[in-house]
Amino acid sequence: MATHEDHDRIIEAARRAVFAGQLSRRGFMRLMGALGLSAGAAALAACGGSPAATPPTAPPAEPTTAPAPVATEGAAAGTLRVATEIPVQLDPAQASSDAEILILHSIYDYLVDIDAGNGIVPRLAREWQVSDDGLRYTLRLAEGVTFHDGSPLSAADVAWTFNRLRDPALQLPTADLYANVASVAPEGDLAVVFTLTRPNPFFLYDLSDNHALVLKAETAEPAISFNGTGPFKVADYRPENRITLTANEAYFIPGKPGVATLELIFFADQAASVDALRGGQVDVAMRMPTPLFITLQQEPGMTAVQVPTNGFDLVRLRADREPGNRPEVIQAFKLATDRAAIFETVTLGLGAVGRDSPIGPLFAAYYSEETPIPPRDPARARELLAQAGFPDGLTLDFHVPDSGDRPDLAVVLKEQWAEAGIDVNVIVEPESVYYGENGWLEVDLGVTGWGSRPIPQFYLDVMLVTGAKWNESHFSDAEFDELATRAGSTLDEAERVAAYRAIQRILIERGPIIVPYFFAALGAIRAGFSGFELRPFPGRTDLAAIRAAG
Amino acid sequence: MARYIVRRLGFLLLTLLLTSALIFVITRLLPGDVARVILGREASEQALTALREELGLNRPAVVQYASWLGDFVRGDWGRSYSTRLPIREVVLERLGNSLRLAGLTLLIAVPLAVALGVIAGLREECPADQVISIGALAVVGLPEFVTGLVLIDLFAFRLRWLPANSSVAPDTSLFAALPQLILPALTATLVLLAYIIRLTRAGVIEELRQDYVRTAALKGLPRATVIVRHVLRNALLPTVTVIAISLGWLISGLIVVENVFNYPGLGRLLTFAIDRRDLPLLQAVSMITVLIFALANLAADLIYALLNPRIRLG
Amino acid sequence: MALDTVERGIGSGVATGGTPGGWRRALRAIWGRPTSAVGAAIVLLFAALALAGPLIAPYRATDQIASARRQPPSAAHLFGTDRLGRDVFSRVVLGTRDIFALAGLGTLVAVLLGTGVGLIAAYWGGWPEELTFRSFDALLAIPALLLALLLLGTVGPSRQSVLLVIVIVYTPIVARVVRSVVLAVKPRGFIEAARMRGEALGYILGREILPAVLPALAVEAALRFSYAIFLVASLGFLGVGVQPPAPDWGLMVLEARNDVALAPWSLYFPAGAIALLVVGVNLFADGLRRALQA
Amino acid sequence: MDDTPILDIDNLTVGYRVEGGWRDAVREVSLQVAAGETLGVVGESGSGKSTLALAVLRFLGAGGAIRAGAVRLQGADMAELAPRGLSATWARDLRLVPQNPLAALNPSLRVGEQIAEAVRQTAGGALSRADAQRQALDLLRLVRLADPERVYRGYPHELSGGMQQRALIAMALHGEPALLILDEPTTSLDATTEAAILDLLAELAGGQGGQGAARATLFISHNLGIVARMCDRVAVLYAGELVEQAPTARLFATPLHPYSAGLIGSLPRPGMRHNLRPLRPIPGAIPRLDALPAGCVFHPRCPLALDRCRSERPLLEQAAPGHQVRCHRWREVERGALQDGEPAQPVPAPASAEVAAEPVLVMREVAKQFPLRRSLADLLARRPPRMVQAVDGVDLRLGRGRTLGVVGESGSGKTTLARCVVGLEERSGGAISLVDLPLAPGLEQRAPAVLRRIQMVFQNPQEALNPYLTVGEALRRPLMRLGGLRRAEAERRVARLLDAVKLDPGYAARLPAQLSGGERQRVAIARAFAAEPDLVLLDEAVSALDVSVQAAVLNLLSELRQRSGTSYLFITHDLAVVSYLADEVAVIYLGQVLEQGTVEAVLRPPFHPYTEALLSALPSLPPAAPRERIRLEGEVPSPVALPTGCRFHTRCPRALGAICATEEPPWRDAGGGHRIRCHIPLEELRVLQGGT
Repeated sequence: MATHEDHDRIIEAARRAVFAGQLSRRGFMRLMGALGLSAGAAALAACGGSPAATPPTAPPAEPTTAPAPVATEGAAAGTLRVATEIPVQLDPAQASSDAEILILHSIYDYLVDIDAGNGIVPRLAREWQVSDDGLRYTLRLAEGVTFHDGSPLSAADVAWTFNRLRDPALQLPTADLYANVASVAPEGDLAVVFTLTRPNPFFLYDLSDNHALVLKAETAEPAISFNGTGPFKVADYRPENRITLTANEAYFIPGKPGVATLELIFFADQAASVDALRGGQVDVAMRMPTPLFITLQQEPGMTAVQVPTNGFDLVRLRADREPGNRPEVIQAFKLATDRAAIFETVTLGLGAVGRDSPIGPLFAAYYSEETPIPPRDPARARELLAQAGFPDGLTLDFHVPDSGDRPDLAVVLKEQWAEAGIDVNVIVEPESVYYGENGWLEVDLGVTGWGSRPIPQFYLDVMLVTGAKWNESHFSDAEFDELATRAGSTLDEAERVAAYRAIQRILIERGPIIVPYFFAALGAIRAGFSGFELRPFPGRTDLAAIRAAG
Repeated sequence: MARYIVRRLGFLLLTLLLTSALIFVITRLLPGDVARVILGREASEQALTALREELGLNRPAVVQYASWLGDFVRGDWGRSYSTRLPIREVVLERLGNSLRLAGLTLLIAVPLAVALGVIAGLREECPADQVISIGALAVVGLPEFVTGLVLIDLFAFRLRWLPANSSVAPDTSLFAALPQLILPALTATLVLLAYIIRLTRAGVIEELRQDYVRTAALKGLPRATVIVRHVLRNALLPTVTVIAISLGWLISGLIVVENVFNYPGLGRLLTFAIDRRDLPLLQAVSMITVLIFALANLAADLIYALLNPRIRLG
Repeated sequence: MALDTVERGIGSGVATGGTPGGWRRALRAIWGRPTSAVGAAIVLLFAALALAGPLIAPYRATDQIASARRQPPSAAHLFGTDRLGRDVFSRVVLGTRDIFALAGLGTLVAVLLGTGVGLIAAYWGGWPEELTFRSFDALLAIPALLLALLLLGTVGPSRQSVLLVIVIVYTPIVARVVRSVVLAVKPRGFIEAARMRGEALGYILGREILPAVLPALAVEAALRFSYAIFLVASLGFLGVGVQPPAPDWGLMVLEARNDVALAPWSLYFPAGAIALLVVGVNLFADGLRRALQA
Repeated sequence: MDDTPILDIDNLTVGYRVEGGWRDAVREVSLQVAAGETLGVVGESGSGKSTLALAVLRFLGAGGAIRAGAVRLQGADMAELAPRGLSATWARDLRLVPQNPLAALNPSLRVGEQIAEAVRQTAGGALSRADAQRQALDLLRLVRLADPERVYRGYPHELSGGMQQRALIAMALHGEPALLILDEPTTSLDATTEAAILDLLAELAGGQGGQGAARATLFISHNLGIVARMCDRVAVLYAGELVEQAPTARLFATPLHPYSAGLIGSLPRPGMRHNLRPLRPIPGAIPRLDALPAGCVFHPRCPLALDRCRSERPLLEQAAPGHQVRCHRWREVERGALQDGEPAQPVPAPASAEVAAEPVLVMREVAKQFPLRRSLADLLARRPPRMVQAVDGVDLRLGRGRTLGVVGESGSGKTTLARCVVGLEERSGGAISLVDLPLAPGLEQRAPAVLRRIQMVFQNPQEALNPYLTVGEALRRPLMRLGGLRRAEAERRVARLLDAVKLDPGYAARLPAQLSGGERQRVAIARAFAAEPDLVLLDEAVSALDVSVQAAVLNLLSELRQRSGTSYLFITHDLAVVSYLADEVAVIYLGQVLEQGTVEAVLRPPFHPYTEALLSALPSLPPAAPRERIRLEGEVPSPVALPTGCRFHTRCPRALGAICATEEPPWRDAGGGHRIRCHIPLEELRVLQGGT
């Protein structure tokens, strides 16, 4: 197998070719496929955006999609202030929000990272080998890496970290993810060996899971110890206010971090964070409602960046009981929904229209439009409801978390569905209530936000196969399950592509879910900084790459 | 006086006891699973059960209340369910911030409102009074979340005089934080202004009608002396107490203002705690808020008593 | 939401003003005074909108006109349209009914309940009074918005919850006002005369005491109404009140906040409506107070 | 000294602006007060006497103005003074002692400071603080305050009403002012305190110049007795007009105006009895300013009114030197040609031999204690509550058809006693029975039939009637509740009730606000009589009424009792009223009866020393020959800490010594049911009090 340096060089070349117009996007994707890696075109699309929206007075946009900065020498200087939502808790094993991940991977490192194109790139692990049976992964760590307390990083730390994450007794959310791992063992000081029970074509992605940040072995209180190897050290943490980080002078990646001080300022309210950006109290804001993004696009001295993602809002109906257990009802919901109108109204055309499956256009190799979505037909939907035994229509509570564009989505859906005789009562809740007490897994009708992941298989495994942990729609379909299992284990790419296409057909035909759109990741940075590269999962944006210009 | 203070303290304790029980009951009833909130939506059922056990959420409510109250009184406010950090430091830091904002607000609002109220009272039913009274009624109609937004738009985006946002860094000196405090303080001032004006005006008008004012005037004292030495001394008594109460109100009443300006005060911490179902944090913030509110009321009563010989010596 | 907390702190020292037959005179006084007349006119205007809203509003509150999103005010859309293409004028007009239904009904229930409790507890005196008003003190020791947030967190956001919150927050205040009047009236001769002829509790409370309470109660109700509007709007703005897509003014401000640069009208018109109504009610309440308690 | 009067009120008309028009509260009044003179201005409420005082001070407030005429102080027109000059005049020459001393003092300044402030202001800043303080202390001594330093340091609320008024008098008298205006200076005080203040004023006025006296005094009062004692000349105001002015003795001897005569005739005096020499009240009530009658302003109430009086306003005429009168018929009056009106019918007394009449009400050992509020600490320590002994061991009997007067000052427990009888307060001990029916302590425990038999009339007619209920409803309810009548029947009976209290049946539709004070009290009386009770308690039932109205109500009460055979328990502070109406009297002090007996017996020596003091405080008309005045020292002690021994010993002018302070005095029987509770033997008392 090739080492990562080879990949790097090839991808780099390919990128330049794309930029130069020498290589089509499709060609790039094929190339990536050939390398055995899934690589997204996300970064490429980023500069596309909507050029017309960039005000002519704005200075030439920073090369936000510039290749990862070549190790330019120069000490970290200046301060970068980033607005984030309020992190709840900072144990990497339990972090889940963008804000938490954003903070934590500035403090800690992943073994391997995912780049803007959804490709696997080295981080602590500089190279890796996979045994021919696909069961044994050997990763070599970078040399001379130290924790913030000065102690050197050793393979034992990595082994401890992953053993913790997969220990069933600790009940961490990652236990299932790594259930397939038979053992994690250091091999000398700088190599660590993962042994699997079954082959897993996506195992490197699993190693780059959001939670898989490497801690020092035997860390007692992971939520507040902050002893990482990452580009920044924690100087001051004021919960619910801000966290101040300082550059880790001894960081093992040359040229990073780019700023001496990184301040992450917490905002309960996204509008307030955009106000702060406009007012100059912060330099970067990520994740914001679309209208505010449009506002920022028109603001001089500001670079607004959007990146297509595979994140989506899932409208789902419980399929294991009345009324969602009637196929006619599911169809009625689908026929009553105008996805294109929602895309235009709610996301203002940023992102992509959805096709009722979690496999979005970003996964170019797997995405398919071969099964048509029936055009909107409320009258037909009404008939179907009548057939299903609801001649007077349906009345349902519609549970909606209060974040993002979801409340607007719910309001638009309410209107669209009303025409088909579906009367929903919108209940907007804080996420803690929506997800609390497992409510989101119980309610009949709800909207759940699913973040962008580098591979589509994740969504199928946790969300749609029978009995999956977060099968919120309680969907159960033997054919689907079979296809999902096959796609997730085969090493034959063609077979996987076929399975994913069949899956998309099944979900359009009978899945109790509607995916109205894939949202774009949105962010903005004030002039005067370079190296800002927004990721589809904004929390994985590399703040260490940003440096003050001049 | 000592007796009076003891009595008021007794009432205060009783009220706080009842209130703490009330807060405990309400927060206990809040829907949303604490364990789920802490562990996130990805946590397993076993983990949730284990955590509930660890947090003592399975014990009878009375036991939980008693141990919680005992701990709270001893100063052990526990750790936040969500951030896992000790609550007391956070709450006290936020309390300091809120007091700072409240103090500045009072510094702006009180002299302005008292001056306007006295003018209106002395010129009852004259044009000056009409303008002030109607102006006060109009200003009180503006919700903070609107005035806040308008002030941001005007002073931060159009005039660029003041920061749009008040995310004050910890340990910032008052002087350094001042620019960020002005807009929220102004917003809160507008809310407070009308009330103090009305109260002061009413006090002045009422006292002007008292016989002793005639006595004073008939001594041949200059009008200014009559007003300042005799009328205001009595008319401002209720105002003084309202100022003390306002301080208590500001600690909690700034919830909206703090959210609009992202000011790291108690009010924002409160909404955070409610959103995260962070019970210990929520209880601590509520208790501190209520405590400050009650202490402010007590202070108001005591100041009133101190300034008012009828109570001080009664 | 703001001031009531302050006011609660000291309790309203409402005098037991008013004389019989004063109602008609009070009304005349209100109309005779420019400021209170303006206030009354504003309140009446909004009350009319609340009643006749659907006749006036050109669209339903939830109608989304896909082709007309974020349109500035024009002849077709007096107040413009919002981000979903809804007619802001219609939403403001139709929201009137909501605010009256919530703030008005909440106030009404609080006033009725507070009057009942205040009358009975204060008239009885002794430990029932002590118990009732001590509990109320404890309730009042929690600032209104905090209490509202806690309660809404408990029962979940909905119209009914907001109503409940208004009732819980304001009943003790009303009861205290009623109590102060009852305590002033109770030792008077006519009450004692009624007792001496063995009148039933209902007659004494309803016929002998209630009329004396009404002027203070009317002023208090008007004040409470203005605070309730504020509270409903604030809760809407904090997102814990009435749920979308209801045309709740506070909620409209919240929803439009992200849109303030793109469609400022969708923020300023509902905000203006809140301000105008609150000012109107305040002016009216002020006039009422002057007329009834002069 | 030239003969310019100190105060010259010249044809003064004072009005208040009401709804765009003027209401003239004082019309065309001319008065002069010469140096060394005290002029009394007498009038009932609504007569304009206070407005007159304020106009003299030029302190009418925003709504009031002098519409015509002038006020000249020492020859200078007050209207021409600039604000600064006015202040200077106030500081130097014009002083007011107001009616309500507590309200007139700034509650949050020490009393002494307030006096010193006035002294300094008058001195124009030429006085050091220390000197001003010294002078203030001197002034406090001048007004006979026992402990001037304490009063100086005290706040107004810490002082008793009498001390407050003395302080205000001290404040008014510094630096020999030109004019002192006394505006009802003793009205809010108890009788014994009032007498002491009047003594002080008289003494100061007799001091002739220098510190402690004004050069002239305007004494405003509703009380004829006080004016008669204090003033050289008297002016009578009625509805804003000066109706008569004369030297004091002459006015009381030969009043020429029917109103003056009526006032004097309305005043109960010793020897007058409801059944022997009844009062001659003035019918009707003083007119409102917005409904002044044409012609003579008094004609609607005048027994002598002619057609001319109804159309033509009489002029103020000089009847004699210094005697002016505004009446068309004064000459006829002077000649004695007119017996004014028909004399009021003397009401025959119930056979006065029936002293041992069947008892309606019997009180035995009645006691009432109020617990003081306990602190939390007291509760925890289980300390028993401290008690206020409001009524202590009262034994009284009241016969059918008779009136028992209970007399005492404020704080004596007389009202509590009455409330225990009706059940508004639950007695703590003793027994009360009605006829032979034992009465339960509390109202709620008494059967409706019992309730019907005891009713009460309250002191304050303002509060006695529900302002929101019509007179008809107020009268109908007792008829229905207690009389058991159906609504229609009750409606019919209302008219009869109104007739019984001499009110037109049309009053049934009126609200209390549309009635005068006297009319309200009549309605309250009608309400009490509605269910034909055996016993009516009258708690200061006429105290709040003007003299002329009071007389009418007293006569009404007398007549009703005669007609219905009801018994009265009459609670009052006014010995004169008691002597007029009551058959028997009990004098009560700090919850204990000190003397009781028939009116004739109690009002004649031997007296209990307290009764003696009360009688001595009674302003008499005409001013009695100065007998030995008995004045009480100090204030009524707190009922929380009752004096040991004789309750009265701390203030008793005749106390014997240690025995009074240690031993409870015995009842001494003077015969005929007359008992005195005193250590001094009756004979000795009789001698001391020079009785016959």
